[in-house]
Amino acid sequence: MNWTWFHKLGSPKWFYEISGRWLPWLAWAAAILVSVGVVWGLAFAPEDYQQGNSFRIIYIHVPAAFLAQSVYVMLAVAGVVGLVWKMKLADVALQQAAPIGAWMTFIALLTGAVWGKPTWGAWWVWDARLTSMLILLFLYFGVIALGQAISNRDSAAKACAVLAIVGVVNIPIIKYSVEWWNTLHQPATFKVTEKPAMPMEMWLPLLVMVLGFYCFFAAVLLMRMRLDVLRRESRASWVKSEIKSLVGKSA
Amino acid sequence: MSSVFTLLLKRETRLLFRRPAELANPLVFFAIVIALFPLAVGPESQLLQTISPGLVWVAALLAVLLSLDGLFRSDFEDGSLEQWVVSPHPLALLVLAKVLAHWAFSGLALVLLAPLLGLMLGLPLGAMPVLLLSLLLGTPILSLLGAVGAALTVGLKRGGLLLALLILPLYIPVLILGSGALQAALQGLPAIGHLLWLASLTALAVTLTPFAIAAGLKISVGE
Amino acid sequence: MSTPFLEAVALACERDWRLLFDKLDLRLESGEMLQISGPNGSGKTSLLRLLSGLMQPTAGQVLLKGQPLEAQRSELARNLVWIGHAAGIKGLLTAEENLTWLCALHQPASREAIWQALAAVGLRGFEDVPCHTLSAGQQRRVGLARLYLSAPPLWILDEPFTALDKHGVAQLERHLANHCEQGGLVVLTTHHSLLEKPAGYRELDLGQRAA
Amino acid sequence: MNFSSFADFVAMGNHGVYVWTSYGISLAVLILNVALPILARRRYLQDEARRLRREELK
Repeated sequence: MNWTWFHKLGSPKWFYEISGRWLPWLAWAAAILVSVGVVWGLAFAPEDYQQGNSFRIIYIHVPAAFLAQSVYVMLAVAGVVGLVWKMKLADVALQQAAPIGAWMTFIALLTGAVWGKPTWGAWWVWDARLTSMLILLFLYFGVIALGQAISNRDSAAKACAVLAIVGVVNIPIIKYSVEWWNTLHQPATFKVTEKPAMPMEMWLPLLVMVLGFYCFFAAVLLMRMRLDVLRRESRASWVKSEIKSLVGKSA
Repeated sequence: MSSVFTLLLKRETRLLFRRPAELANPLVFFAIVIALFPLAVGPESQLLQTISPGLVWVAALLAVLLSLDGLFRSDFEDGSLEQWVVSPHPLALLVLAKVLAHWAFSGLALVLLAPLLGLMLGLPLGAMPVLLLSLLLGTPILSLLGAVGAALTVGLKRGGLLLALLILPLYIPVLILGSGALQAALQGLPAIGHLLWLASLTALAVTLTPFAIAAGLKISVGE
Repeated sequence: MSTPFLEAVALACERDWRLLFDKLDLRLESGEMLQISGPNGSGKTSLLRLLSGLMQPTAGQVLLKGQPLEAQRSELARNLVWIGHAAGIKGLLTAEENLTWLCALHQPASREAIWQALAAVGLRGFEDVPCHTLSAGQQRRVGLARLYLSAPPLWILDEPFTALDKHGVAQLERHLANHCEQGGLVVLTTHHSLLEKPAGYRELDLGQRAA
Repeated sequence: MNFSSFADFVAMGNHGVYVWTSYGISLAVLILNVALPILARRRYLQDEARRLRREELK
C-alpha cells in the first residue's frame, strides 16, 4: 500500500495549502445547510402531536449532541495518530477540536434543559441522556484544562491524547451505567428523542441540520488549526513568506 | 522480571511504613466527611440510612482521590521515575506494583474502616458483606484510574485540583455500581449483578490502565 | 567509517517556544569523554536527556550502535547508567536499601558488592543510616556508588560533582577517566574544569554554538 | 408553511419562549465559535506586522 499520502498529510505546509482551498467550500456548505435546516425546521416541519412546537428544539439539540460525541471520539483518534505516528498535525487537531466539542456539548445541554421545561415541567431532570451529556462536558473540561496547564506544547498534546483515549474507553461504560442507573431510579420516563417513527417531513430537516453542523465543525476546526499551524511553524520559511503576504494584504 | 515486581512492592511498603501518618490521613478524611453529613442533614436515622450508600461511596471516592495526588510526586522529584524509565523493565509493570502497594495500604484500610462508619449511619448488619465486597472490588479501580491522572499531572506545580477535574468524571460508573449494589442490599434485593459488573471493571482496569499510567509518566518525565 | 557507539544526527530541541539548539551532530566512540558546557538555560540537561532517551527531540534522532533509540529501549537500558540532577535516592530508605533497589532495577548486585561500592565512595559505616540524615554530598555519593559496581559502558551524568568535597571531586574525576581508558564512554555536564582528562576528552560548548 | 400567520410563528403555540431562546443562544454560540478564531487570527497578524516592522527598523 502507498503511504505517501499519509505522511504528506502530516506536513504542515501541505495541510495549510489544501485547507485553504477547502475552507471556503466548507464554510459555504455549513452556512447554506444550517440556514436551510433552521428555516425548514422552524417554519415548515409539522408540529409534534404530543409536544407541539417545542419539539422544534430537536433540530439543534440532536445535531449538537451528535457532534459533541463524535468530536470526543475524534479527539481520541487524533490522539492515537499523534502518539503512534508522531504526527504534529494530529496534536494540533486534538487541541483545537476540544473547545469546539465543549461548546457543542454546552449547546446540547442548554437546549436539552430548555426543552425539558415544557416537556417535563422542570429545567433540569436527571434524564440519562442529559446526565451523560453533562459528564461529557466535564470530560471536555478535563482535556482543555490539562492542555492549558502544561506549558510545553508537545507534552501537553501527548498528555491530552492519553487522557482522551482513556476517556473514550470510558465513555461507553459511563453511558451504559448512567442509563442503567436512570432506569433503576425513574422507570419508564418519557423519552424525548426516541420517537418510534418520525415522519419524513420531520427527519429530513434534521438530517440537513446534522450535515450542516458537521460542516460547521470542519470549517471552524480548519480555521483554528490553520492559525495554530502558523504559530507553531513560525520559524519555517514558508510561514514567514505567508505571514509577510498576509500582513501586506491587511496593511 | 517478577522479582523486580515483588522488590518494588517491598520497597513501597517499607516507604509507606516509615511515614505512617500519611497512611492515616485518607482514613481520617474519610471518617470526617462521613461525620459531616449527619451534622448537615440532621440525625434522623431513617434519612441517614437511605442516603448512606451514596454517602459512603462519595466519601470513599474523595478519600482515594485525595491520597492519589502525591502518588508519584516524590518519585518524580527525587529522580526515581527517571530511573524507572531508563530501566530495562516495562514501565507498566513497575507502575502496577506501585499502585498495588498504594492500594493495599490506603484502599484496603478504607475498606476495613467502612463497616464501622456504615454502622454509625445506620446501615443494617445484613448489608455489611455487600458494602465490604463492593468497596473491595471498586477501590482498586479508583486507585488505578486516579493513578492515570496523577501520572499526567505529576510535573505540574498545582496538580491537585486538576487531578480531581480529570478523574472524577471517570469515577462515575464505579460510583453508580458501588452505591447501586449497596442500595439493592438495603432493599433486600440481590446485589450480585452489580458486584459482578464491578469485578469485570476491576479486571479491565488492572489490564488496561497500567499502560495509560506508564504513557502518562513517560510524558511527564520527558518534559 | 565504523558506526559509532552513540550518535546524534541533526538534533534539535525546543522548549516553550525557544530553540535551545538545532542541527546538532555528535559522534561518540568508546573511550571518549564528552563534557557539555554552556551557560544556564543553554540546553545542557536537555541534551543529556535526549541522549539517554528520556526526552524526545523536536527534530533529528539519536542512534545507539547505528540504530535509533526508540527501537531498542532494552538495549539502551543494558548499556546505560543515567544519573540526573536527582539520583533517585529516597530519604526514608537507608543507603544500602537505596543502592540495592537501584541495582535491582538495572543490574542486580550482591550485598558484598554494594557494601564495597559504598565503601569506595567513602560511606563505610553509613550503610544503615536513613539517607535524609546524610549531608547533600553524602547523598550524592550514594547515587554515584552505582558507578563503582560492575557498570554498563555508557555513563550519562548530569552535574555529578555538585555538593562533593574536594577529595570527592578528585576521586570521581579519576574514576571517570579510568572508565574511559578501559573503553567506557562518559557524557557529563559540569561547571568546573576537569583536572584529570582521559585521552579521548572533548568539550562541547552549547553557548558558543548558539552565538 | 406550517403556520397561518407571522404572529403564530412567533408564538409557536405557547412554546415560543423555549424555542426562540434555544435557537437564539445556540446561534450566539455558533457565531462566537466563528468569531473567536477570526479575531485571534487578526490579532496574531497585527502582532506579526509589528514584529516585522521592528525588524526592518533594526
